Amino acid sequence: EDIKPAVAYDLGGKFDKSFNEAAYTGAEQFKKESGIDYQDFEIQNDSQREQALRRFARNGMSPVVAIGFSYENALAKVAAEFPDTKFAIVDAVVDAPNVRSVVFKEHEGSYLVGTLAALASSSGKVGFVGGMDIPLIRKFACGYKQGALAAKEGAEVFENMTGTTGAAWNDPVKGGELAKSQFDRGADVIYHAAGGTGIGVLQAAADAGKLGIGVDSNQNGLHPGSVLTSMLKRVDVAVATAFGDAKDDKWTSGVYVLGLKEGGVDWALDDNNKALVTEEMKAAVEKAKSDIISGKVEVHDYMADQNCPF
Amino acid sequence: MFDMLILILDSTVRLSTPLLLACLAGLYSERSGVFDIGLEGKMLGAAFAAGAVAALAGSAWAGLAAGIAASIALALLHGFASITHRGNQIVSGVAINFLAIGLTALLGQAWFQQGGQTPRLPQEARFTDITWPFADSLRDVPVIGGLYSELFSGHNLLVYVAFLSVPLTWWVLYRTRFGLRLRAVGENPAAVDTAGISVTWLRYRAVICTGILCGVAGAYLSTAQSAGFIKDMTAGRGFIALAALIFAKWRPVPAMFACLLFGFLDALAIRLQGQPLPVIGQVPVQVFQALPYILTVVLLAGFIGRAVPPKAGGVAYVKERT
Amino acid sequence: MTPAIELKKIDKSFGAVHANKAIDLTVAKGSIHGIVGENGAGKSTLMSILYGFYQADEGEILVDGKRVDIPDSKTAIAHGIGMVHQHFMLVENFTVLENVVLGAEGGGLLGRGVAKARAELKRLADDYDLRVDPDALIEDLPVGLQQRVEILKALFRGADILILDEPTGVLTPAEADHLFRILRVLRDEGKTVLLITHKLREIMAVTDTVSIMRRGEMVATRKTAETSMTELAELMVGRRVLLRVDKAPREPGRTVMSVRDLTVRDSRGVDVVKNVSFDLREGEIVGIAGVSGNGQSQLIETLAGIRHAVAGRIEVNGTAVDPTRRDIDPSRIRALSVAHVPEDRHRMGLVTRFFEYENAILGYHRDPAYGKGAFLDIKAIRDAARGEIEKYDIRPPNCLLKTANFSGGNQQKIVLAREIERDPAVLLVGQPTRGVDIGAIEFIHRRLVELRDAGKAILLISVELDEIRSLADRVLVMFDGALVGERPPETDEGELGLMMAGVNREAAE
Amino acid sequence: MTRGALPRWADYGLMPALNLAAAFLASGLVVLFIGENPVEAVKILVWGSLGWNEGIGFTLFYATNFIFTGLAVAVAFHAGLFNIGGEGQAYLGGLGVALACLALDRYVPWWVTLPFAVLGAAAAGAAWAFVPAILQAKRGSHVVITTIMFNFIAASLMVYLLVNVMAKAGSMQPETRTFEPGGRLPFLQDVIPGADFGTAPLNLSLIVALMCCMAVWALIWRTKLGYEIRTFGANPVAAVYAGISPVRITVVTMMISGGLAGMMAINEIMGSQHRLLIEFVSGYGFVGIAVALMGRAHPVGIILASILFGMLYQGGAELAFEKPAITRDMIVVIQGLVILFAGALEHMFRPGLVRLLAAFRPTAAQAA
Ligand SMILES: Nc1ncnc2c1ncn2[C@@H]1O[C@H](COP(=O)(O)OP(=O)(O)OP(=O)(O)O)[C@@H](O)[C@H]1O
Ligand SMILES: Nc1ncnc2c1ncn2[C@@H]1O[C@H](COP(=O)(O)OP(=O)(O)OP(=O)(O)O)[C@@H](O)[C@H]1O
Ligand SMILES: [Mg+2]
Ligand SMILES: [Mg+2]
Repeated sequence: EDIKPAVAYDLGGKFDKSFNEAAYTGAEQFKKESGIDYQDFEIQNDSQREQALRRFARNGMSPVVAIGFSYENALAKVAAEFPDTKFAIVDAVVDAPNVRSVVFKEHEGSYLVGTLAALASSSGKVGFVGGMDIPLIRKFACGYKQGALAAKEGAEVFENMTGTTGAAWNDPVKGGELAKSQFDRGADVIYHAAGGTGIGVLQAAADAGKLGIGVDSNQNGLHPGSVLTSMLKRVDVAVATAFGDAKDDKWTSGVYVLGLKEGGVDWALDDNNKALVTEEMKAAVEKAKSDIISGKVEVHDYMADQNCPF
Repeated sequence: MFDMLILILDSTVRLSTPLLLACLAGLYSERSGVFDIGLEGKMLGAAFAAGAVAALAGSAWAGLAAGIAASIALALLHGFASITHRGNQIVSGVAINFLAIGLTALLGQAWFQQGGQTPRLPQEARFTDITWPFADSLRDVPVIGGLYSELFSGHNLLVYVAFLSVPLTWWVLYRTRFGLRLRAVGENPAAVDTAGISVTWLRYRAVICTGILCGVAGAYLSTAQSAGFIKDMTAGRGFIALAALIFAKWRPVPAMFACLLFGFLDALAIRLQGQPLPVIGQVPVQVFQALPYILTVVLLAGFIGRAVPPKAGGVAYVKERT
Repeated sequence: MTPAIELKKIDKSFGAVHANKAIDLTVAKGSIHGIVGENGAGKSTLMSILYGFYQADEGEILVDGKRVDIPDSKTAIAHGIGMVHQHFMLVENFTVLENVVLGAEGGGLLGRGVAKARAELKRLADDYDLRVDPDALIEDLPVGLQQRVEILKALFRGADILILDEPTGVLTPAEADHLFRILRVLRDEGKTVLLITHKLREIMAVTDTVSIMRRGEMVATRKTAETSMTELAELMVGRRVLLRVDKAPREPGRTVMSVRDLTVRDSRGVDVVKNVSFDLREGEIVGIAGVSGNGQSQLIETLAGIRHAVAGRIEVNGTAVDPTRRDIDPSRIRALSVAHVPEDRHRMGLVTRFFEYENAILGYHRDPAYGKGAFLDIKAIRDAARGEIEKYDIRPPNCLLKTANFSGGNQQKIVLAREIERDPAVLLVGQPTRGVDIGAIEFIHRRLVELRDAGKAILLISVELDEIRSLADRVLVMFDGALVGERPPETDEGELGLMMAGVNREAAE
Repeated sequence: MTRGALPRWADYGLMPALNLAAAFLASGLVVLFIGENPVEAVKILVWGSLGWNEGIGFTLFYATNFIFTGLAVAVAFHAGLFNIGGEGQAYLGGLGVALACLALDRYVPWWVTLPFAVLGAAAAGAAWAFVPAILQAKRGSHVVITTIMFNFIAASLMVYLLVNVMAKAGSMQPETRTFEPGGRLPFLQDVIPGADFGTAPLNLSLIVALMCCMAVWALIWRTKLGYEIRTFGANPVAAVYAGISPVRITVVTMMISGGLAGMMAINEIMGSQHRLLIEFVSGYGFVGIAVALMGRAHPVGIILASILFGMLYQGGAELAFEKPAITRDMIVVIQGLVILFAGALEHMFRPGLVRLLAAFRPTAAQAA
C-alpha cells in the first residue's frame, strides 16, 4: 500500500554537510529502493516549522519526518492536531501516540573516534572543532574527550567553537584557521562537528599533512588518506526506516535511542582510510565498542547532567 | 612565546587578506562618492564563480578571472542603479547581497548538485603557498628566521597581491590623474563636472575597480584559503571590511592596519579560546568569540577620532532638479 | 568685428520653472559686459548654459561668429570659455594646486604635469597679481582667496572669455577693486569678460555694456556710459527704488549688551578674537567693519552662544553671561531676547530641505506659542509664517514651498522675518544683504533702520563698507581679531579701508 | 532628491506599480530559467500570501516584524544616523520580553504582562543602541561600525545566556522554557470577532506595531523633539544655531531606534514562539533597512513595504511547497530582485513617464 512520505529540514537546509544532508540521503535512498517519491521543505525561519509540518499533514502526507531538536515544540503541537498522521522527529523526544522520536548516542560514537584519534596521534595532542557552543555539540566533544583520554593517559584535547551566529556552520575559512591553530599547538588529529565549517577543518588537515575526522555521514572520501575516520550518525537510516516501516505497516511510535548497540552511531572504515588505521588501533576501537555495548564501559552523556567531567 | 607570536601573526595575515582586499575595494567606490554595503555580496558571487570555474577548468587562474568577472558584473549593477538611475545606494547594496546569496546557492545546486557547494578543488586548481628561497634553511636563525620563513614566506599568491595592492592603491589615489579625479568626485562632483570631466564615467570606473578587488577577495576565499565554494562562505567578512574602511577613514595605508588589526584580534581570540586565562581562569568561550568586536569598539572609541566620509558620499549627483 | 559671443533665443526650463525665456545676448570681443537682475532672474542659469553646465532647451550659441553646441563644460573650455561660479566649484580638502590642475592634469601621471602647472601658476600670479599659496588647502583660505583660485582655474585653462557670477558678493571693497583692476587688464589683453552682479556701483565702475534680466527675460541692454544707476535699478525691479537709506539722527538709550575682554580660540588653537570690549545701546546700530576672516564671524557666533570663549564677560540686559561656560548655548542667549541673523543663510540660518514655515520657527520651536508641551501646533506655526511672508513680501508667497526653491534674497527675508518678529532687545546681524538684489536690499535696510528707531540695539557685521557707512551710527573696525578703533560713519572709505588693512594712524587708542 | 514633474497619483501609484511589475518580470525569467511556469509561480506567490485567510495571517505576521525594524531604521535616518544594529537590538529585545514573561506568566494574565514585556523589549533594545550612540555623540566613533560590532556581541551574549543560564534543564535546545498563557499574546482572531487567520501566529503585536507607526509619525512630524531630530539630520550646523544639542539628539534618537527594533521581539517571542530561542531574529533587522528606505522613512510607506516583504516571505514559502523545483534560495533571489527594482531602481521609469505624461497633458508640468 502506497504512502506519501515527507521531510522537513532544519534551518541549516538540506545540504548542510551534516545531519540534514544525512536525512536527505536517507530519503533519496528510500526513494530509489521503493520507487516512492517524497516531499521535502527547507524552512527559512522558526515560524515556518509549524507551518511546514501542518502543511504536510493537511496534504495527507504521512509519515512526516522533522529533522532537528528545534522542531520539538512545533511537532508537539501539530501532532496533537493530526492524530491520524504519522510523525517522526530526529534528535528530540516528543511524547505523543503518533510520534516516533529518534535520538542518537552521539557520545558513544564520539568516544570511538576519540580513541582512534588518540592512538593515531604521535604528539598525544588531539583537537575538536565545533560549530556553535550548544549542548548537542558539547555532547560530541565530551564523548570524544573521554575516548581520547581512555586510549592515552594524559592525552591533551584542544576544543574550539567556531562562532555564535548561523554563519558558524558555514565558515570553512574560520574552520581552517581553528584547525591550523590547533596544529600549531601540537595537535595532529582533529575531529569536527561543525557542518560546512568542518569542510575547512578537513581541508586544513589535508593541506598540513595531518589527520581530520569527519562527522554525521562518511566523509573519509573527501580527502582520501587524510581523513582518519568519520563518526557516523545514521540519521539517513532513521529516515529511511521511518519511511520503510510506514510502507510495510510496521510503523511504531515511541522513543528510539540509537547507540552503538542499535547501530545508530558508529565509526567508518573503508578503502579511503584503511591505510591509516593499523591493526592494533582497529583492535582497540572494536574492543572499546564491545565494552560500551556490553555496558562495561559507560560513556558519559553530557545531556545527563549538563556537564563534562573530563 | 615568540614562536607563538609569530604563529598568531601568521594566522593574522591569512585572516586579514580577504578583509584587506574587500576593504580596498570599498575604498575605490566610496572615495568616488558611491557607498557600497554590497561588498559582502560581490565577494560571495566572486567566491562562487571562482570556485565553480576553477573546478571546471581545473585552473586557479581561470577561477580568479571568473571571480573578478562576476564581481565586476555585480559592481556594474550597483553602478547602473545608483549612478545611472540615481537610486538609493544602500538599498542597491542590500539588493546585491540578497541576489548573491540566492544566486550562488541556486546556480551551485543547478550545476553541481552538491547543495550549492562546488566540487572540491585539487591542489593544482588552487593558489597554493609559495615558499620563499632559503625559507627552510633560515628557519632556525633566531627571530628573523621565524619572521622570514613563517610570516613572510609560505603564503599563497593572493596574499601577496592583497598587500601589494596597498601601495598600489596609495599610488593610484595620490599620484595619478585618475586618483586625483576620483578623490575630487567623492568630495564635490560639481567641481569635477565644471572641470570638464564626466562624473558618471568616472564613478563607473571606480566601481569597476571595486569589482576587481572584491573578485580577488572572493577567489581567495574559495580557491586559495579553502578548496571550493560553500554557500554563505563569506560569513559577514564584507561588513567587517566596511567597518575597517570607516575605521581607516577611507585611506589605503590605515586600511591595511585596520584589517590587520581585525585579523589579529580574530587570530588572538582563536588562539586563546578554550584555554584558561591567567588570573581570571576559565572563561566562557563566548567571551573570546566576542572579544574581537569588543576590542574594536574600545579602540575605535579610545584612539580613532571622528571619521568624516567623502562629502558627496551616498548621494547621487543631480544638477537639474526636474 | 565679430562679437565674442552671441546667444540666440536661448530658452531653459527646470521642470515647472521657466528660468530663461528666449534670451538674446551679444557680447563684443574685448569688452567687459555686465549682467544685472534680481535673485532668480535667470542670470546664473544663462551663464551655466553658455558654460555647458546646463543644456538649453532651445536656441543657439555662437562663439566668435561660429555656431557651436556645448554639451558639456569640456567643450566650453575647449572654446576658450571659463567661468567663476557663484557657489564656488572647489574641492574643499584639496590644495590650490590640485584644484587648478583638476581636469587639466597634462598626462595620466601627476608628477610632471603638476610641476609644469606650478610654474604656470607662478607666472599667472605675477602677471595678474593673483597671489595665493599653491599648497594651501582650500578650506583654510578666506573666500576672497578661494575666488582667486577660481579665476586662476579659468586662466590656467587659457580662457579668453571669462564669466564671473556674482564675484564681489564675498569681497571687501579693496578686494573688489583689485579684482576690477585685473578684469581691466584682461580686457586690454583682448579677453572678453561677462560680469554678473547685484551691485550697480560695480556695473557703473567697470563695465562697458550692461544687460538687464528680469523674471527670466532679457529686458534691456545699455552702454554703461549712457545709463544711470536709477535707470538700471528700475529696469531690474520694474519699479522705482531708492538707493540710499535715509535715517534720522537718534539719541542712543541705556546699554543693553556690554562685552568685556572677550577672547575666542578656534579649533586649531589660534586666538581669532582678541580681548574685544564694546557696548551696545538701545536705538543704535553699531557696525563692525573688517576684511572677512578677521574674526567678525567668530565674534558674532560667540555673542550668539554658538561658540565658547576662553575669556571675557558678557552682560545682556543686566544679566551676566559667562561665555566660557560649556552650558551656554544659543537657546540660552535667545532667552535673553538676543536674536541672530547668521552670515551664511545656506549653511547655518536655514534648513533648505524644510518647508518655509518650518524654517520660520528654527531656534524658536520650543516657544509655547508654537505648541503646548511636547507637541507642535502646525496651524499656529503656518499662520505665523504666513504673517511674516505677508509682512516681508517674501516671494513666492507660499509657506508650503521647500525653502531651497526661494531665491537667496527671499531666503534672506525668511531669516530676517524670523529673527526680527520675535521683537528682540538685541539683534546680531551678519552680512544681511550678501548676494541679495537691490529690491530686497532696500527693504532689508529700511527694516533695520525701523528697528533701530524702535529702540532696539543692533550689531551689524558686513564686508560691504557702503552698507556699514549708510546704516551704522558708530563704526568699529576689526583687524586680526582685535578692535582697532571706532569711527563715525561719515569717515571716508579710504581711512576705514586702511584701518581694515591693519594700518592704524592713531595706534595710540 | 526632489520629485520632479510627476502628479502625486503617478508618483505614489503608477511608479511603484511599474517597479513591482519589472521586479516580477525579472523574477519570472529566473523561474523560467529553472524550467517552471512564471505566470503560475506569480499566481501561487500572490494567492499564497493574500488569497486565503491563513496566508494573509502569515503575511501580516511577517509584516509586523518588518514594521518594527523598518521604523527603527527610519527614525535614526531622520537624524542622519544609519543604524544597522537592528539585528542585535532586536535580539536583546527578545531578552527583555523573555525576562518579563518568565517572571510574570505564572501569576498574571497576558494583559498584565504585556506592558512589562513592551517595556522590557524597548528598554533592552534601547540599551543596546545606547553605547554606539554615546560613542558617536561624544567620541565620533562611526555608528555604522559600532552597530555592526554590537550585532556580533549580541549574538555571543545571547548564546552564552541561552546555553548556560536560561536554558531549560535537560534539553538539547538552547532556549528557555515555554511561557504559560500569562506570557502569551492572544492571536488576533481570538480577540477580533469574526476574524480567522487559520493557524497563522498573527497576534496583538500587529496592533502594537501600528500604534508605533502612529507614534513615530507624530514624533517626527508633530513634536518638538521630532523637529529637532529632522533639523539635526538635515543640517547639523543649523541645528547648533537653533540651540539643539547634537549629543542629546544623537543619543535620544538612537535609543528610540533601538527600542523600536527591540519591540520586534514581542511579535516573535511573546506572540509566536512563546519562548526565547537563539537566532530568532534571522535577518529581520537587516531587511528593515530596505523596508525603511523603500518606505521613504515614512510610516505609511514602511507599512506598505512591510506588507510587500511579508508577501514575499509567506508567498515564497507557498511557492517552495507547491513547486519542488523552486528552492528557498530562489525565494531569496526573488526578494533581491524586488529590492533592486522596487527600491534601488525606483527612478528607472521616471524620465520616460514624465515625458509620456507631458505628451498627454502638456499642463502636467505646471500642475506639479
Ligand atoms: N539647478 C536648478 N534646478 C532647478 N531650477 C533651477 C536651478 N537653478 C535655477 N533654477 C531656477 O531657475 C531660476 C533662475 O535661477 P538663477 O540661479 O539663474 O537665478 P539668478 O539670476 O542667478 O539668481 P541670483 O541673482 O540669486 O543668483 C530660479 O528661479 C530657479 O527657480
Ligand atoms: N537646484 C535648485 N533647484 C531649485 N531651485 C534652485 C536650485 N538652485 C537654485 N535655485 C533657485 O534659483 C534661484 C536663484 O538661485 P541662487 O542659488 O542663484 O540664489 P542666490 O540668490 O544666488 O542664492 P545665494 O545668493 O544665497 O547664492 C532661487 O530661486 C533658488 O531657489
Ligand atoms: Mg545666480
Ligand atoms: Mg521546493
